[in-house]
Amino acid sequence: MSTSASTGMPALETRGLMKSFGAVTAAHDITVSVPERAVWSLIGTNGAGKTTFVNMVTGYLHPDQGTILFQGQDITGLGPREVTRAGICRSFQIPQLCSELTVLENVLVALAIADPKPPSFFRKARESAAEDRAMEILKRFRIEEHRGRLMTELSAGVRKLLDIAMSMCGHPKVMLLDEPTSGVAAEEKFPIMDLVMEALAAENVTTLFVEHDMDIVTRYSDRVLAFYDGRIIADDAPDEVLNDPQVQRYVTGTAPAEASS
Amino acid sequence: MDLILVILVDGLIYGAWLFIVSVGLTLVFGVLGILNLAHGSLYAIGAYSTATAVGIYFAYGGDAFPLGSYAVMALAALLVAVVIAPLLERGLLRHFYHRDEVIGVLVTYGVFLILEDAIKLIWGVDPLFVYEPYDLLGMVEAGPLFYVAYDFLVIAVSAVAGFAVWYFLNRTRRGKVMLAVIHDREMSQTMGVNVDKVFLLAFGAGVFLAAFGGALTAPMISVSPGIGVNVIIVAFAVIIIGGLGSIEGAALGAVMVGISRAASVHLMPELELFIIYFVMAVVLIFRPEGIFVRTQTRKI
Amino acid sequence: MKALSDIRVASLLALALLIGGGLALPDWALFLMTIGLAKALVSLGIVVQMRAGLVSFGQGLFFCIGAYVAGLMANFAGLTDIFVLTGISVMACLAIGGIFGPLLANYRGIFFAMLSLSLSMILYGILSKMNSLGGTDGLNVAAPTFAGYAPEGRALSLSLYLYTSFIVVAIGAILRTGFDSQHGLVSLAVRSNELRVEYLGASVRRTNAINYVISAMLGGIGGVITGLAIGHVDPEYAYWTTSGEFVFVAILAGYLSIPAVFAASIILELVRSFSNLYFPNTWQMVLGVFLLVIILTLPNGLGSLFHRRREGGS
Amino acid sequence: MKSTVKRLVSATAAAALSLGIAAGAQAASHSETFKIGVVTFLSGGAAESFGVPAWNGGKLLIDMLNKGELPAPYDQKGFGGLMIEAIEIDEAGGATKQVQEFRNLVQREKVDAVLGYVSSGDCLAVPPVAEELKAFLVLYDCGTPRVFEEGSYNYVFRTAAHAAMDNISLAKYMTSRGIKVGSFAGVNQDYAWGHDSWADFVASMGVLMPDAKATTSLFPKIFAGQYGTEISAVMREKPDLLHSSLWGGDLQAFMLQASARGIHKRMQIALAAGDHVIPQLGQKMPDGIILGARGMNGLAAHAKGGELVDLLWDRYKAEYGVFPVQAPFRMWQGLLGVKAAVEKAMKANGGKKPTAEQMAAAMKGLTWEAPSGTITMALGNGHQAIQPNAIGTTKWDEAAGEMTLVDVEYYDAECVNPPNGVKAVDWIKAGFPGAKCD
Repeated sequence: MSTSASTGMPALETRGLMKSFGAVTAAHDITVSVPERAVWSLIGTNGAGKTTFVNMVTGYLHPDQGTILFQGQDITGLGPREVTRAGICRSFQIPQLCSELTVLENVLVALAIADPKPPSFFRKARESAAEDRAMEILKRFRIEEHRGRLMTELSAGVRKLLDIAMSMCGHPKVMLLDEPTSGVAAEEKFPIMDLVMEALAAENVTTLFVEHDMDIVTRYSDRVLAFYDGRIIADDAPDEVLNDPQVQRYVTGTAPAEASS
Repeated sequence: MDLILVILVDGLIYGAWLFIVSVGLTLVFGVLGILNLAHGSLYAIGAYSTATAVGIYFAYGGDAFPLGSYAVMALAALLVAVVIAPLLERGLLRHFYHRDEVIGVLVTYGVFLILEDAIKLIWGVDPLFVYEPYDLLGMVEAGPLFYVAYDFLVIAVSAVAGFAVWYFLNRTRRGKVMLAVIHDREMSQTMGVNVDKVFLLAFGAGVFLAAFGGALTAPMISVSPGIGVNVIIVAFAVIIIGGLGSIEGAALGAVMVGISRAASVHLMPELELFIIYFVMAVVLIFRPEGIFVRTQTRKI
Repeated sequence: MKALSDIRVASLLALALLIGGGLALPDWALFLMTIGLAKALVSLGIVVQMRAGLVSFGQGLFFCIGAYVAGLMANFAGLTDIFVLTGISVMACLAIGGIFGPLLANYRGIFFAMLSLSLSMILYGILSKMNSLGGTDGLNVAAPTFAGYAPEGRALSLSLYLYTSFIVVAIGAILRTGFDSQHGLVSLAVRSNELRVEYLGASVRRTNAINYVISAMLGGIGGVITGLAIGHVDPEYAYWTTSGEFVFVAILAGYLSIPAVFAASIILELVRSFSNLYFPNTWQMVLGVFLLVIILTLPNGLGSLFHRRREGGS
Repeated sequence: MKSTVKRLVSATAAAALSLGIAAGAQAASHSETFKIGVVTFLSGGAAESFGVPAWNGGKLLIDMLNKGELPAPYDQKGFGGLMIEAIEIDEAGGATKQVQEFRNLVQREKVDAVLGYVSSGDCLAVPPVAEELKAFLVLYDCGTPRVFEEGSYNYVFRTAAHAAMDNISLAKYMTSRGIKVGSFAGVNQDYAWGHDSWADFVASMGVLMPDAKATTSLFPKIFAGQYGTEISAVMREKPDLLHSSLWGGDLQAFMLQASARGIHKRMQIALAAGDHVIPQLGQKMPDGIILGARGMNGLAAHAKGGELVDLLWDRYKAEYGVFPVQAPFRMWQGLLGVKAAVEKAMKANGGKKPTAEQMAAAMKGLTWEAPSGTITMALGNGHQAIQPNAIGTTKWDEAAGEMTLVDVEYYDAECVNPPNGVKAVDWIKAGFPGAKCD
């Protein structure tokens, strides 16, 4: 919601994030500083700590130690709603959609909530202005022909796009995409990423995405964070990271085929 | 000092009874995800069956070996479980596992209405009595008071039943399979667990425990219409306090309610009606989902 | 604007039908309709919450508060005007709902159901103990007046029925608007996926609390009308089986259609009355079988018969 | 557009559906019978002790009346020659339901009279409706004094004495039998009946035995079934006397649990309404328990004897295998009261079926003979009955193998009931002014 222009301050910064579940340490001293308009990717095997990182930043999990700063403001300890309201949005590995609503209604929900005022009991959800805006958004993600369908009738790719489209309704400053192409047919991956990245770039959104496909990583991100065992083991431009022997050993080389965690 | 002892003993007796009438409810909820409003009716059917069976036992020469009536009580409860559990679980409940928990409550509310009248049709409205097992063990002097030894038998049986359920779930292979189903139904199915069988077994155990609760209670009450209705609410309160689906929770909840109630009757009788809700409110303020709860983190 | 006029047309038609039908109905049926419609308002409160995925097993709480506030005002303050009594009861329910709503909004599923149930059981316990309010036996309530008009006999039944009809239609129209509003859509979203709603930046708790307060007021209105029509209030209004019947009607109707709630409520009253007459010894069984058949054959409730959620285009 | 149509269709369809069902479901028949609606508990906790035995007695008596098998003055068939046709309704389900069912009985089933109600909540809720509908209503069982102390009705009568009598008589029994009571405790159900009974008993003891101290008073929940803790609390207290107005399954369970712990050997037990559990408890009801039957009913009536009592007692015992306890007696006195009123009204109107007004006029202040003694509509301006009472002590008759009542004391109606216009509680506290005891 912040309207401040570029300040030179990092859009997102984390300092010494720690998180453990019982004996398992899922995040170990994660310190990053993401400049505005950056597009970074997060790689690593399952359980390396990428999703835990996303969950901590977006308030689903609270770190045991460390701080999270958004545009210099401390947002540690805020919940998903406050984080979203502050300007950090996310998408989900398993798209989080409202299964009993149509595609159009899902977007209408997102728009109604994105309104600075709380959802009104007296204002119609389907008034024409809102519907027009919703259709615009659907068109931008090329899923307008599905507008009347329920979630069970959609392909994985459409669900992924709808999930991201809904997150975009709040005009975030920072977007975290959790495996935007997982479960999507191979030939759809690039078209989807093109659409998403174009939409994000159009609004100057600082973007972090978790990805297993190295072709996508190299093509869309300008920097890569490689996670292993709850730590960041490499942090550099894509080519550098992918050539890093440690990354090759722990992330890309001997990593088993991906499966959802 | 005497007073504290009396409160403890009274509380334990009542708590043991509470536990035996609520443990089946929490087990069924844990495995099947259905909060069984008909639990009280099954309790009543257990009591009626026991009354009938023990009556027959003594009519046909049971006097020669009166202790045998305890076995008859257990058998009566078992019979109820064997007859009713498959009928209800296979015939009705399994259609609702994928539906909302609240639908489950409503379905079993329907079953409750039907069973209440069915009991009346089978046994009529005249009360039945089976006080022989109650008197059999005589009296026990405890401090300034006399107790019926049977009350202590209820404590013992309740403890054994609780332990047996716990042991079964945590220490046997079949029980561990059941726990796996509780934890993740779909995963267990893909791993080849016969979920249908597990459900039937768990529901059967739940029905048996309900009926057994009724069987144990029958000798000290007049078995008459309406005895099941009031069991439901207290049993609910107990398992909510303990955490839905938790055997340990039901035990702790039952003892807490039992002792609080005994303390209230001895010290502030006018609060007795509220004591169960009071305990519930206090527990839920600090532990919103009950004392023992299986936390479920959602995968996103 | 078009949608608004839709609702207006439907409301006027429903009102005309209710009034016309009411004039033609025999006395006993008029009374049954009044009670059926009044209780339907309470179930409608559950439907409001059901749309966000919560089912309250304790709406008897507000049903009882509404009825007792009206009864006490009538008995001790001499107020008999139905408009004033309704207003005061609604305010009382608003206040109490406003206290409990935000607290209960933290709970979900079976916990919400059972906690709301225990709140109403606590009220039941308190009222049972209050001998000054008649204890378990309750209080009689004088017949209401209508802005100075004090009818008797059939005129009283008819006045109550017409008052109820107006309220029912007005509330039906308001709620239809509310269901179609932003808040209404967000409620449906909460029902489907709470996490998503929070991640869009809306408060699930706030949504649930608002719905709870709305349902509290509806419960209060249902209680006032029922209490005045029956002429007697007692703690049974807050007993769990009373709440259970409200849930039954809500589930029977489903959350899709508002008129279905009224139809379901009246059907239940009829089934109960006639099974009581023809099967005095097994009427509970009849009711139970009816309930199971409905749940099995109409999983989305009666409402799904004439109001399907669209699949593919609207 | 589609949604408009849908909305219209659904709104009107729902309204039409409900109206149609409501209108279509009408049934009425008229012939020269006397149609009486009987409302009593057929299910729930009060069925076995009150509702069902009462209705068993009612069916028996209606059958006998229709065949003209009763002695004079009840020898006319039916009610004044009109055959009696009864419609039974279950009282379970709460006062709200009963008000609706009462309306249905009067407006839909067109009954000529309604006889019913055990629960005092129902007895308070229904009379205003009877008044509104101008329907003849006879309350036959419930005990709360509030009905005619707080309200006044033209069409409503109660043919049984209210409950104050039970506890006044019980206290009088203590003095007349010379039972020493230094302290007394109470176990009563936690609802109006239990609280009223205890209050009446404490007040009566305060007048009759001012030195006796009321110690603990426990109010377990109704239908609790488990009394172990209460029994412990009473035993710890060691009072001389334990008062209880428990009834039905609760009383049976309490007696089983209390006697198993020998409580009756340590204190005197007095049960305000205890007679009705004797047939079921049999020998489990210990000797030496003081109990009443809410009127000269059951064993006490049988001990006194009489043509009417003996006839009905034997027929009931033959039909149902147990002796009649208090509930059928109250049903009988209610039915016979209606019969007397109907026949009196028919005498006055020239033999036509009487209207509600005529029946009400006839019943006001009426006196008639019932198996439970002479019933007089003495209170509530001729709408509330008073009747004689009896208290006795249990004794197992080994030879006959049955429970008997010994040391029975009989109390005249005017000895244990307040005069017209005086509230029971005030009358007790004032020291029973104007009581006529022999």
